[in-house]
Amino acid sequence: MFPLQHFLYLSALLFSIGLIIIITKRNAIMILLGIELMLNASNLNLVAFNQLNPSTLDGQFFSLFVIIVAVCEAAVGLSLVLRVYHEHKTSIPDELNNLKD
Amino acid sequence: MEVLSDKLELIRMSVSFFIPELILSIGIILIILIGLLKKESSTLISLCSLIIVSLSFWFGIIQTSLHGAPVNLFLGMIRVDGFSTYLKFLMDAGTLLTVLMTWRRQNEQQHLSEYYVMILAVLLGSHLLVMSKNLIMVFLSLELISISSYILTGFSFSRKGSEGGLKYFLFGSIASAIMLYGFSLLYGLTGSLDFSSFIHITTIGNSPLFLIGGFMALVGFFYKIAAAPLHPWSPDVYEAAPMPVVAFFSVIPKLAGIGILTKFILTLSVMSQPDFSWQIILCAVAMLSLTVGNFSALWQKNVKRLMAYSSIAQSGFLLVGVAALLPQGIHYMLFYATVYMLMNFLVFIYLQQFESRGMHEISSFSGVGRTNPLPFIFMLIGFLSLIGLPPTAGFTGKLLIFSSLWESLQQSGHAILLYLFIFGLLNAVVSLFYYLRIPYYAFIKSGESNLKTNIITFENFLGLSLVVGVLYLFFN
Amino acid sequence: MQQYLISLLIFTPLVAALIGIFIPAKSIPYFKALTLLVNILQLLFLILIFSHYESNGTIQLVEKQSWITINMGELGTLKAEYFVGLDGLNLPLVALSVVVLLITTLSSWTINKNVKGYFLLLLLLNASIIGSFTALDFLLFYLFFEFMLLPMFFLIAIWGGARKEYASIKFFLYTLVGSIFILIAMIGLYLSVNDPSTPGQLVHSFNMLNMAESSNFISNTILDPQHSWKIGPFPARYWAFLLLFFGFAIKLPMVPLHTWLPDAHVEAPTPISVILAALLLKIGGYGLLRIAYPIFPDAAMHFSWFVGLMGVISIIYGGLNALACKDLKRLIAYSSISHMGFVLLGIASLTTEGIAGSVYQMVSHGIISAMLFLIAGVLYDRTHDRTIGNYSGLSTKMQSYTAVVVVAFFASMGLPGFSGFIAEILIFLGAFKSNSVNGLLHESLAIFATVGLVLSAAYYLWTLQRMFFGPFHLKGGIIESSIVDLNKREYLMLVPLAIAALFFGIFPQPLMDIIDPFAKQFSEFVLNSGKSLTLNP
Amino acid sequence: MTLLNFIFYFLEAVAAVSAISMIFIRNVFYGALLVVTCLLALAGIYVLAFAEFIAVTQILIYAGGILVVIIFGIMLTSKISGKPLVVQHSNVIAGVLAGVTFLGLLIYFIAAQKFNPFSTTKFAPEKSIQNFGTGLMSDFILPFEIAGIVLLVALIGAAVMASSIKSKNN
Amino acid sequence: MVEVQSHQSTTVELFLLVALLLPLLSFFISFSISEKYSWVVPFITTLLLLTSVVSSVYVFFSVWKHEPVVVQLHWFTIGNFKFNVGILVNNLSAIMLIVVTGISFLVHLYSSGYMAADTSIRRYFAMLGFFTFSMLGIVVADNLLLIFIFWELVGFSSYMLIGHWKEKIEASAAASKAFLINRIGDAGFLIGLMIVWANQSSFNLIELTNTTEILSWQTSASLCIFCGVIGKSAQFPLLNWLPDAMEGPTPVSALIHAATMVAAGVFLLARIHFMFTPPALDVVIIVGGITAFMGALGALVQHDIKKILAYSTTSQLGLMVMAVGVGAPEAAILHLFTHAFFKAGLFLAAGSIIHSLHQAQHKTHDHFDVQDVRNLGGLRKKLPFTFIIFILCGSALAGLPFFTGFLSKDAILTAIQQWIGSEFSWKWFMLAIAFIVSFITVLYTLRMIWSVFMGEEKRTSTLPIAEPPLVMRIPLAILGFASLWFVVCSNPFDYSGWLYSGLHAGKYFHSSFMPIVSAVWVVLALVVGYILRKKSIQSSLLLHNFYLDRIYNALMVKPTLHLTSFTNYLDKKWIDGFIHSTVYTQVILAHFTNWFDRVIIDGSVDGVAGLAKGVGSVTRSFQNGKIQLYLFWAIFSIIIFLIWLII
Repeated sequence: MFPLQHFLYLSALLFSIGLIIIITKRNAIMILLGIELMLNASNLNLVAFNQLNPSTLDGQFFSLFVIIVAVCEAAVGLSLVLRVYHEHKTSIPDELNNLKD
Repeated sequence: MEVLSDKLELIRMSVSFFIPELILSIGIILIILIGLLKKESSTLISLCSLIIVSLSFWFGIIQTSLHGAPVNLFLGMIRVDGFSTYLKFLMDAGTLLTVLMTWRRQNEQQHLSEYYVMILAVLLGSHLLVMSKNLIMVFLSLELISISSYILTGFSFSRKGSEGGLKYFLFGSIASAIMLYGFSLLYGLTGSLDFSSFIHITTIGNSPLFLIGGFMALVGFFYKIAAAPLHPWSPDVYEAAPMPVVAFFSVIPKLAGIGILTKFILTLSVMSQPDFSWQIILCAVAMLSLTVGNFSALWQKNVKRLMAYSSIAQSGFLLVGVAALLPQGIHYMLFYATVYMLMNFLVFIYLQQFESRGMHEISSFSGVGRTNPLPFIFMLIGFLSLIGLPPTAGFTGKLLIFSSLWESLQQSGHAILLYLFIFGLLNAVVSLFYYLRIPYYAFIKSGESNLKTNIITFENFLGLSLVVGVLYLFFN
Repeated sequence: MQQYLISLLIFTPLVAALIGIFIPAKSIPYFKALTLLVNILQLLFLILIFSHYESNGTIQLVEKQSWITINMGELGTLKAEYFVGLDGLNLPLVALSVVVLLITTLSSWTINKNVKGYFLLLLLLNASIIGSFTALDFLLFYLFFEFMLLPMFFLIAIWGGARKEYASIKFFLYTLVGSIFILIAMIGLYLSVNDPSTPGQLVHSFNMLNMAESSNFISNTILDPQHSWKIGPFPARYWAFLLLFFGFAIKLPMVPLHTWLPDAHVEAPTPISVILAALLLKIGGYGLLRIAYPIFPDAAMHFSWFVGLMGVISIIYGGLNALACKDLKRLIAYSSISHMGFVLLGIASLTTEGIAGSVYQMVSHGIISAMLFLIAGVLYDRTHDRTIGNYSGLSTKMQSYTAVVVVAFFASMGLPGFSGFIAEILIFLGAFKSNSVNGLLHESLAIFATVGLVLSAAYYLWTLQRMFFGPFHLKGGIIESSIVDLNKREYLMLVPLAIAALFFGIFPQPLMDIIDPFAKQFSEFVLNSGKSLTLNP
Repeated sequence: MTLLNFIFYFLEAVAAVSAISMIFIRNVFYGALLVVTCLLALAGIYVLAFAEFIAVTQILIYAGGILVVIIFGIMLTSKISGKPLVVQHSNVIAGVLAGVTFLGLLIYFIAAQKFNPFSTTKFAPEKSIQNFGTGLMSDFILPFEIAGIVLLVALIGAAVMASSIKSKNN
Repeated sequence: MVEVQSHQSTTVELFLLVALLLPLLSFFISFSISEKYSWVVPFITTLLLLTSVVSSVYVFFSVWKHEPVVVQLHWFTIGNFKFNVGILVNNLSAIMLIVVTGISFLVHLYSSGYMAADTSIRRYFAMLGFFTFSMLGIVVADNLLLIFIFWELVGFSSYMLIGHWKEKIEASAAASKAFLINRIGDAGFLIGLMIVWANQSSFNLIELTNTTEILSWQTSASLCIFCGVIGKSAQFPLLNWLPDAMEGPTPVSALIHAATMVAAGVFLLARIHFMFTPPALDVVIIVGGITAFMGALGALVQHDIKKILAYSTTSQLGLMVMAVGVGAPEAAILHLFTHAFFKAGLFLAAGSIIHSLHQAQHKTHDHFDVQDVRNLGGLRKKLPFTFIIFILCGSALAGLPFFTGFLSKDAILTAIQQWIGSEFSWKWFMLAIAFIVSFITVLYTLRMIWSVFMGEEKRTSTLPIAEPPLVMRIPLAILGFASLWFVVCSNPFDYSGWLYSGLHAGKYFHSSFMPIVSAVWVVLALVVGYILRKKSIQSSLLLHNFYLDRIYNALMVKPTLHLTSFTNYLDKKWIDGFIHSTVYTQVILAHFTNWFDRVIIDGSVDGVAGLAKGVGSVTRSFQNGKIQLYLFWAIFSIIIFLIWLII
């Protein structure tokens, strides 16, 4: 068993990089990728923490469902991105500003 | 395999407590089928949805009357208790009203069957969310609500609709990713997914990582109820979505979110060390929501955005009830939630009626109240209740919520509770200024309006019953 | 019937308003007749009330019905009642309201814009005013108090003058802030007070009479007089008193919270100005006497000097501002501020004379200010111009009007023979005596307040001199033919008020019979319980 | 240092490097490929953390499914808009600040936290898949069903959103 | 409360009430008679007043040197205190009763001729009646509060009568000024009342008299009440309203501003003399002295015949106040009595000159200021009757022997001389002032009579001047007659006649030395006056009454007006501004006003950017439609929360 902290450092790194990506990248699909990174960070945590309590598989089950949900999110997100592309001719979220105060 | 059969027996027994949700699940499939087979028959689809929601509503009530004591279902995945049953009852009622609102414009709505599927999916997710006992269930039902909501936002099929949908999606999925990370930390620190009985929490309850995880988990709930600072999506989404959906969003997911938040925070605060109080976080968020909601609303010109900020502020008020962290406070929060459901729909019914005449801006209401007094009088009552002026139930609700806050203040003596108390009341004054703008325009500003409505309309009938409700709850 | 008289007084206008909804908007005379009928009925009820009322210092004609009862589990029971009654404090004010509202209806005869809405709102206002004067349950009082705002807001905002939006919003804003203050204090009180009628059970009631008994406070609650919490420099009870005080002082209005009043008055239509000045301002004073002082006698005694000082500042400041006014209605509005300052001074003295004088002043100012605003309205109806400088020598064209103006102005100045004199002299005597009797106010306050007398003479005489005397001429495009003397309806409004002001100036005993038991009891109660609370903190 | 150790840290390094380079690249397509790399590395780490089933799912669904869909989306959109796939950066300072602060917070407190095992039983890798199966049908049957509904709703939703494009174009 | 029983029979009370209430009845009758029959008003009111005079004469004879009449009625009750209204008629009141009703009757009679042509004659007689009633109220009232009430009412009727000719701007300004200045004095009076109430809880004069020992509060109380006297009796420093008040009709000046109202102050001092402590009396005498001196100097230089008389009145009132100050209220009342008659006579005579000249001017359409003595001269031939009256009353004013004025002045001088004591002190100045004043009095009286009646006719030579009608001559004759010595005393050189002895309670001083000195002094003054008869003194300082008006203007009126504009500014800018700026109000109000503007000016949104400040816009500015910024702010605040949470 590897030191638990080493899993967690990686997951924290992935999560933070996800955050940086969603704030800085001016592209909807890039943001989607950032979200995937963040979800994976959580997954890594869950799997790693499952090692602390090997009698159950709770963490692994959770990560399984996370993956399923990630699929759904990606599908819905992509369909929305495509629609926005068709209607606004742009993939840059900042350029979508019909809705603002 | 003795154990397994026991488990299966338990699961089989759970089903009898699960009838409303089963009805909803079956209803989803049914409506998909009807949509595929009889595409043109919008009335049938609406009727079907109405029946499904009514059935769920009905069985929910039956269930309440049958089973008083809380029960754990599906091997501890969810838990049926009075709190969740009441919230489910409210959400069903709200969905019924939404369906009725949609009925008035069903011919304008494209993809009607999918629309109802999404509505029912949100409702199902909300049901599950308020019953959840397990982090997996929380995550899944929250995602069910969210995914359906993203799509519902896009159901106005306009440029604004898709933009709103995408923004909602981006914001929502990031919020749930943060929440999920929080969940994973909580799981790691407690070794359990059952948040209502985190096993090892007492030893670890005050570690910084636990606080970080707890707060990140809360972020997802704050996002769901559109509490500041996780609120910015809501005005844009409300503006983009169709009116019934806005009304729906402002009530059902919010109630579900506040329900799970309450359960979650109660566990956290019961389990954590006495020298740290989650109350402070709730108070800060409530104050922030009140401020952001009320002050931003002052500037709005679009009625939907105005109502969006209003709902942010109202979340603040609901949070005040939770922040008291007293059984009575939760009780009053439920009462306020009931009132909130009634008054919010009261306003939205008429906003939809007038939106269909092309009135999106507040200024377009100029002088309409003089030619159509009845709708605006009802609407005025709704606004008065939202402000919290007597003689409406909004007043009673706020009074009760602030009473419990006061009680909590006297018990714990946290200064922040006092600030919240004063802040909340002052904010009630501020809210007056934007809520009364629509009636102000309608009654006082002169404008050329040839708009005429009948006195006997479906809206007025519905409105009257809500007004009676709002007034009745005051004089209960 | 006797036991329902107050309810009849409150609910007659409400029922009439409900009937009025179903009358088509075109039948204008019916609305006027309906409102007038309500006023006359109320007058009859009032006469019946007087016939049943015995002046002995108790609360009479009490009606008590359970209204809201919510069981709150561990928190006890929330109990609000429909609890109304009359004593020496509110009976004069209710009588004043009935009479002034009758005259207001007469004065509203010329309203021709959206008559239906106007009279229905007037009826609602009527009910809420009488309701707030008679309510003895804090929640009920607050309900009526808040409810008063809405008709008032609309009446100013729809039927007002050029800057009606600004004025109505300002009015609304100020009074609403005030009512929030009151609300906070109210919630604190209801949480801290137990209803003694059900021993052993925790019942939070809104009963004002229970709140005034220090033994009814639940121990260790925030407003418990035995162990009051300390927030900042003061105990919580002091804060609560200040909240109530400022809440009502806004209504009164007290300098420097008064700036809504001149604007609201200038823009409001005449009948509404009359109601505003004659009745609504009184609710501020009434609230202090009914709620703030009896419930927090310790705080009241502690802050008495402050209240008195603010009263004197209001008197002088209002007078000075009136002197600078160019608009007749504004001048009268500032004079109202100045005169209501006397009410504060009298209340702060906590002597029998001062309290009786304050109540008397409220009634007297109700009569006289109604008259003053009607007078301003008469001129405005004719010329639509209230600028003092645009008139000169009106006395030659409008002799009866000038006579009435002189009577009203001198009555407002506090000339002996008019009710204002009795009130003000009592307040002066009480305020001056306060130091030697209970040591609350320094004598110099009363002495400074006399400046107000000189100032009031100055601004009224100057106005008379500028507008009514001297050679007749007009400026600012006023048509000379519009200057005509009073008509019968205007006589009917003004003469009864003038007679009332004279009557209560020469024969104060009938009114004093009612006020005196209250004033005596009140000052003794506040002083005794205030002292006992401060002595054992 | 054993081989397993080496593989573990190598995979960690691959995941970290590919993730970090995500910040710097400007081409969406490369970004997607970097994510695939990262995810594959993670799948390896899962195996080392006794979660073979998750690792397989990760490879199948993520690397195989989601990423393909995403790359498909990239192709499709670039075709419609005709713009190059180069991504601009904005709010760089704010974003990096937020990310670094977050990272700092997490790492500091993760390092400070002491994690205790909750049970002493060892993993039984050979039973893992079987446990998964029975778990899904017993303990986790409700989430399993709900996940099905989520998938169904997402499917319908995506279809509606995408089909509305067609109906507009027609 | 001590119930004081009446010592007199009910008949007296009845007559007293008749005397008191008939003027009030006259007030009501005058107003209720319709305009068509306004010519009856003078008759009726004069008749009513005559009845009132008769009743008061009856009362006088029943009371004089008998037990006082005391009546008390309950007015209202506050707590433990009863407020009563009551009547207390003793010798002092009885004599005042005669003076007030008598002169009021004469003025009514005179006015029926003088005001015959006036259009608002009803109001005039009504207010005369009301004045008489309130003046009688002061005279008979048995408590300080009641006196204060009537005190104010007298001021009110004075206001109405000075401003009787409303079209004249000067008249209404003078009326306002008179009322205002009186009000300042009354404020002092009111403070005095407060002090009395705070210490005694009673206003009743009898009860107050019963407190024998001198208490510290009495000094301040009596000085405060003296403020009221200063205002009403036009004493220094509130004396400048009286000359202006001459804008009113002349009979009014005779009644109110010479005989009765201004004398009310002196009466009050005499009535509450027991309250005054020695220090307070010192203040009284100094004020009286200054007033007497200033008034006399003022009278010397005036050109307006009524103003000369007005200043002279001030001066004489000053003498009376001095008399009270030295502790001889009976001397003051004696002088009040004599002064009332001869000064009323002078005013009415001056009024008949004005009336005759006006009539004449009316016929010839020649217009000049008939009140300016510089335009007059040599009228003795055309108006011989008036001339005689002028001589009679003027001699009394100048204090020539064989006239009433000599006796009363003698009483005052004697009293002062008794008071100063044997050692030299500042008190001697007071005696000197009294003598100087009596000297100047002779000078200006002589000058006035000379310039009006002697010498050559100036602008009046061409006018067809005729004596006034009989109704005006009768009162003149009576008043002229009443200026002769035997009205007060049979001995022309001994002032202690029936009147003085009736009032006097204490020790009686009489020195044969004083009448001689005074007579010689007057003769000397006459000689000097004759020599200087043609000289006129040019003094702007005196003409404008030591610039008192201007000083008040600069010191009080202007600062007050500045203060008002400052408070007005404060109100508009500062208080409003302050309240608006607190917490959120500013945002909302600015927003609302802006919002109204936008709606009115047809909605341009440009203004919003300028006003986009404050809380509302700050919270809103995050809502710029950029989702990634939303995300950033959300994450940023989450981080803030986290840091806050952990620390």
